[in-house]
Amino acid sequence: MVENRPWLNFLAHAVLIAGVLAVAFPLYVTFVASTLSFKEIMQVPMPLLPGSHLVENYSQVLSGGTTTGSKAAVSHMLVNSLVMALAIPLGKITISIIASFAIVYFRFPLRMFFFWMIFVTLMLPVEVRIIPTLQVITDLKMNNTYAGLTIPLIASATATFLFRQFFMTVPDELAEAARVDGAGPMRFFWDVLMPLSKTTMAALFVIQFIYGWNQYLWPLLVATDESMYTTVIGIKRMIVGSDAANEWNLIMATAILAMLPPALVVVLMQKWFVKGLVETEK
Amino acid sequence: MKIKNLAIAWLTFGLLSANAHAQTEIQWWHSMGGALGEALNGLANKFNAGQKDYKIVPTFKGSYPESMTAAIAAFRAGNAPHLLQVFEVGTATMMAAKGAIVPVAKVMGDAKEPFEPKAYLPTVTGYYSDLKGNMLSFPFNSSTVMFYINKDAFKKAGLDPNKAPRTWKELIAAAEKLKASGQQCTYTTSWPSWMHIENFSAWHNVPIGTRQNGMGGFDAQFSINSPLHVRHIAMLGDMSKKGLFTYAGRTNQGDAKFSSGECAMFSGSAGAQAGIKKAASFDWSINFIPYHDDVKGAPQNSIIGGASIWIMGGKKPEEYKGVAKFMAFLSQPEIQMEWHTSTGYVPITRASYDLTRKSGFYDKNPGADMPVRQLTNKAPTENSKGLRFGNFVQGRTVIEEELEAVFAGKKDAKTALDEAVKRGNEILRQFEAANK
Amino acid sequence: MAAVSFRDVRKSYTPELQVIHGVSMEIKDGEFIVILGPSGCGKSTLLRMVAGLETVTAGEIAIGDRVVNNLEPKDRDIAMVFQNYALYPHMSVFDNMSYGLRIRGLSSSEISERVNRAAEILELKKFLDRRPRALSGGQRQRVAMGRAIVREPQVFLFDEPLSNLDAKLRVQMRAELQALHRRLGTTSLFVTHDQVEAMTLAQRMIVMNAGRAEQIGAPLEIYARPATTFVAGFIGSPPMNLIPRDGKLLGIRPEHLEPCAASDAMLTIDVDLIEPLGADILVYGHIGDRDSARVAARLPADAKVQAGKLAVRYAPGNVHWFDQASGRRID
Amino acid sequence: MEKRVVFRSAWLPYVLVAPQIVITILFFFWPAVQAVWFSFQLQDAFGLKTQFVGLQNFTALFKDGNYLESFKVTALFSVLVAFSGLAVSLLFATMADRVVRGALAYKTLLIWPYAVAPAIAGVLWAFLFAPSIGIVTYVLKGMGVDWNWIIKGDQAMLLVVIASVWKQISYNFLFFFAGLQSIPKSLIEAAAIDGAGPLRRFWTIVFPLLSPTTFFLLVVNIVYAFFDTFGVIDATTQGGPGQATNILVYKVYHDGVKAADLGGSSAQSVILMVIVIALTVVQFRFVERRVQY
Repeated sequence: MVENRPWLNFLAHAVLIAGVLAVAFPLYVTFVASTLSFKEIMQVPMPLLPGSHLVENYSQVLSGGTTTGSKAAVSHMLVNSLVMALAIPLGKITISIIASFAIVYFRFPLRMFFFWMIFVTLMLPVEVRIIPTLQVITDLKMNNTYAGLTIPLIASATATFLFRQFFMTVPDELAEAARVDGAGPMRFFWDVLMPLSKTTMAALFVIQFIYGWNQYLWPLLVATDESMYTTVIGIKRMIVGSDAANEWNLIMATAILAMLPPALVVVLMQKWFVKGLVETEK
Repeated sequence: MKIKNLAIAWLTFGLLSANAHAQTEIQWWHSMGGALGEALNGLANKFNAGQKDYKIVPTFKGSYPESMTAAIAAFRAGNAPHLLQVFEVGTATMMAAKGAIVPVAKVMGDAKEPFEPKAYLPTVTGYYSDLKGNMLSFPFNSSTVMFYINKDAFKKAGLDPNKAPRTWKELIAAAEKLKASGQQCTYTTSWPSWMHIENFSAWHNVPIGTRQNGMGGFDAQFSINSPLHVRHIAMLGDMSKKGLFTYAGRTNQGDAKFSSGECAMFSGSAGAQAGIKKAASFDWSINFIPYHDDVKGAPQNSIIGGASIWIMGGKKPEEYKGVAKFMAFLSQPEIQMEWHTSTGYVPITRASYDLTRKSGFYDKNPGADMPVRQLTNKAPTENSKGLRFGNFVQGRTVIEEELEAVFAGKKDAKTALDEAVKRGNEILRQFEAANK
Repeated sequence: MAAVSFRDVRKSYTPELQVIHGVSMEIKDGEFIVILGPSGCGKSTLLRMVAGLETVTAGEIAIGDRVVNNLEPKDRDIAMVFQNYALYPHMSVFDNMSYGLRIRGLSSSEISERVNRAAEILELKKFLDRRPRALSGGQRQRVAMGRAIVREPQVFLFDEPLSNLDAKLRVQMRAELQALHRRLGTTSLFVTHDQVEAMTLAQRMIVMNAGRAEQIGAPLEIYARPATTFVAGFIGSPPMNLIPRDGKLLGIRPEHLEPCAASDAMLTIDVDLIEPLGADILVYGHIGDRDSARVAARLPADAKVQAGKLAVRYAPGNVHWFDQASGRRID
Repeated sequence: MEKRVVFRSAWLPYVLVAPQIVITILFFFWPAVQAVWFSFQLQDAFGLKTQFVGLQNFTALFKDGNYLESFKVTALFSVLVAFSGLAVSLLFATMADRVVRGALAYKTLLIWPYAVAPAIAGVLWAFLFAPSIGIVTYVLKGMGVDWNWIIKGDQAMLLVVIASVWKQISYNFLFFFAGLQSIPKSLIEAAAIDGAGPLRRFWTIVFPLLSPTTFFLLVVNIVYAFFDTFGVIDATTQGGPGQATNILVYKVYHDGVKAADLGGSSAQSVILMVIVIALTVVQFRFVERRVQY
């Protein structure tokens, strides 16, 4: 920094450490809670050191959910979450990249019409058209299917724009060179454009993985069958599922399981995550 | 390649399992989680084991509103289940959906299975029948609201643990003593509207709404802003201000407050007993809910909560035959007794109540017959037969929002209840218009 | 290898915006042709029309005896070197060079033989596994050429391939290009805006201006007999002096002026600037009114020049005349 | 800007855009049209009876004091979420920009809440602040605060704001941090030579230079508060107590799904769509100025 003022540096570290602790505190309590027995967690105040029921709680939720609420096994929910978290980014990347390819590299009637059609979808978040969209899913008999869970979420203007913007920065000469080399459009797409888009795809993948994993409202409505619950939905079902007290220790164990995969993706793939976040800019 | 193999495996699996369906499957969507769900599965298994033609397939679909939403969506998509467990506030909505449901009486009659509405407790029959006395849905799990006390806390406060407060006056006196003894929370409740508006009205024999609490037609209006209602809610608001009443939330959050020992007195579902038994580390008792002793005729009888089974329309005759068989199976006193004793829900037929009494269950489990005794305290009147308001899911939300305003000290009881009536009536008019 | 013909080739993007106004030319098999002109004159467009990257609005382009107007680039049997090289950044040098061959389905032994041969010629052998970004500008340029060579096409197209190189490298590459052409003898079209490049490389050149071919011919021929004032002004440095005389334009190259006694003066220059370059001296000035005609003279190194007036003369045989209105040469 | 080169094919581009266009029509346009259509209808829950009622659903909404109240709640909620979220993140980002050592570690430790689903964030904070067993509640009670968000509307609002802000800190932080890093150090140094202290430098140099980022984040945060916080609300207060946290998008869900009032809910959707379109136009005009699409 510009001038050397030790107390300012100290303050900066102090604020950051306080921030990190404040941000992490709920996580710590959640973890502790997930290691306690039901009786321990109902004490006021609950213990703030991990208990001895870690294995018990986690194996309980993984195999059989809660004992009083939803009995759906969290292990199965994790699979469903994973399916969503993989299918959404893959689907999104696939349909967006080919659509942007068409819009950037071809001139055809209705090109701008399609472009605006995709752009306008930015203005319609799933939340505001939730009931009619559900109706469409219902009409198509896609309730409680992976297709119903994922397909309506894979169309997005964001990804299309991101690819479009990226394609605009690819030198025209590359495409020309490919044409002279004898590559047709699809060959150029596969051999040149796709490899060049790798980082964009990776960034998008990380962001959309989290988006897919964390979906809430949509699976809440589409996945009414226990076998289709995602982890996030499972937690919600555990809380309001029954007439008895919430088994917070099991709910918290599930919460940890629900947070872990996306958090790991964010932390381990930080570079792509930051790139994706900054570039998609919603 | 792997995906392809998987797909083939699924296909094969699908074909095989399709071949194995020699039986007629009957889908049953319900909201019984945990121990209740196990008891329910037990019934289904017993039925399935007892005959070969039909197979009941129970599926847990989340909370009551969630399974109802799911069923409505499924109905619109044309794949509704055969049987749907619907909570009591959804009754009017189901009834109005004439094309979506088949009255249980008709299914039983068509299948020539025995079915006698009179066998049920009058409060139960009243709740689920139309005005001509035709049972529309099959009563299944019924409960009512009860009053629980923590005997240890009473002892500590110098109160007689065997004398639970019977009136609100006594309750307030006890609450003050409990508070003086250091009890943080003296009284709380689950399901505030069910307890303090719906059951309160029945218990004091005053109407919740016109047209026999809505049973007489869709043009009913709420009448929960009567002086008695206002007085009761004002009293709760006052108790809340003084720290004698702790609001716990709109659903069953009160259960945990009682079973953890935080609150010494508590009104909640009869079904809460199972949970309290499991979690409470103190001595407790279950009692009749308190009443205002200056109200003539009080206490009357409480009304039921819980759910009934609706039979959805548009299925094959063969399937309805199976449904009827299953309903007949569930009607047997022995089965009813098993359900009652294993879950804590009320026995809903006289026969099963008598059978349970004869079995000595109530001697071994004192208090277990309190709910049914409270439900049958007197012969039900027009005001205590039950209620049937359209869109009551929304109606209840409105009532609860207004109650919360009173408990938080933001509105006085009169204003809040007037507002609840006004907003509630708008919902009723909308329902009336939609179901013309 | 093949001849290339332009037959009244025209290009317009919109009816109003015409960028090529009808170019005709026959390029012989194995010839090295330079298309020269200032930026925006349509020279790149013309080249890209040969490549098939731009459509031909009217007229015909033929390679060999095939009219290629409606053929895809890949079917024209041409190879192109781009100004920014257009190397595929994610492929190795080998893959870049062999990409077109792979698409054409050549056997891998054939591919590696051709690539190795090209790499040998271009001294790229030790870079074959590198990615383009690990190469210097000159090396990248060579890869781009290599990519064209391996294809063994009928025609090479070069779109200002040297303009991204520094001056020294440019001279070197020029020499290499010439050597390459001698060796392969492939018909080549080379676009540039640099007259030195054009003069040194071209067997024949097309000087273009505003979508028209102003003059087509061998470099020295064009230098000696520019067909228009534009060509006269564009080729040669400093450009030809153009002085209004008797309603015409008198053209005389700076090197054809020599100092003389004031009495012999055919022109008297008011000197504005003197640049001694060592080998010779450049003198800039004007005649008469300050703005009537600007003149440059290239004088021997030992000429005595001072500020003020400079008297010069020229041999009558070195004079060119142009029509003042049309700018055309008058012979 | 357009590409100079184009491939030519009469059918290929249509095939390439088809999947996205089909999905867009099926799950965006058709439902949007339906939402508008439903908003003029009155339907029973099972869809057995449908009547056209014109603008009745809309007039009913605007006569409904609670709907207007929901607007106020949404406005208050978004303002609180946006401003406190931006303030906290800006503080962290400024500090992280200042420390030479460990900035990356702090960044890693601050960004992970982005990965937490809003609903789970809600559950976590609801647990910490649970009226009877919550650990924070215990501390607050010890300090004499009567904490019970089940009944106290302002506390419920505070809870959902905290949970929502907590989840959004990472996002804001990353953008602020990137924004700060892109401010040329020479500017700061010039200001320091001119005699401006750290605080003065921040307000007169850094903050104004950061304003495009701040404005962008403001819009994003408001959109976030409008829609993405649905999970937080549903997992904690469910709009209560009273209507204290009943934001517009939750009300759409409650009325449409839980209360099966398709017409009323669709009318609300239509109004929300108008709001989103307005917000998007604001955002797009801004983005357009900054990024050349």
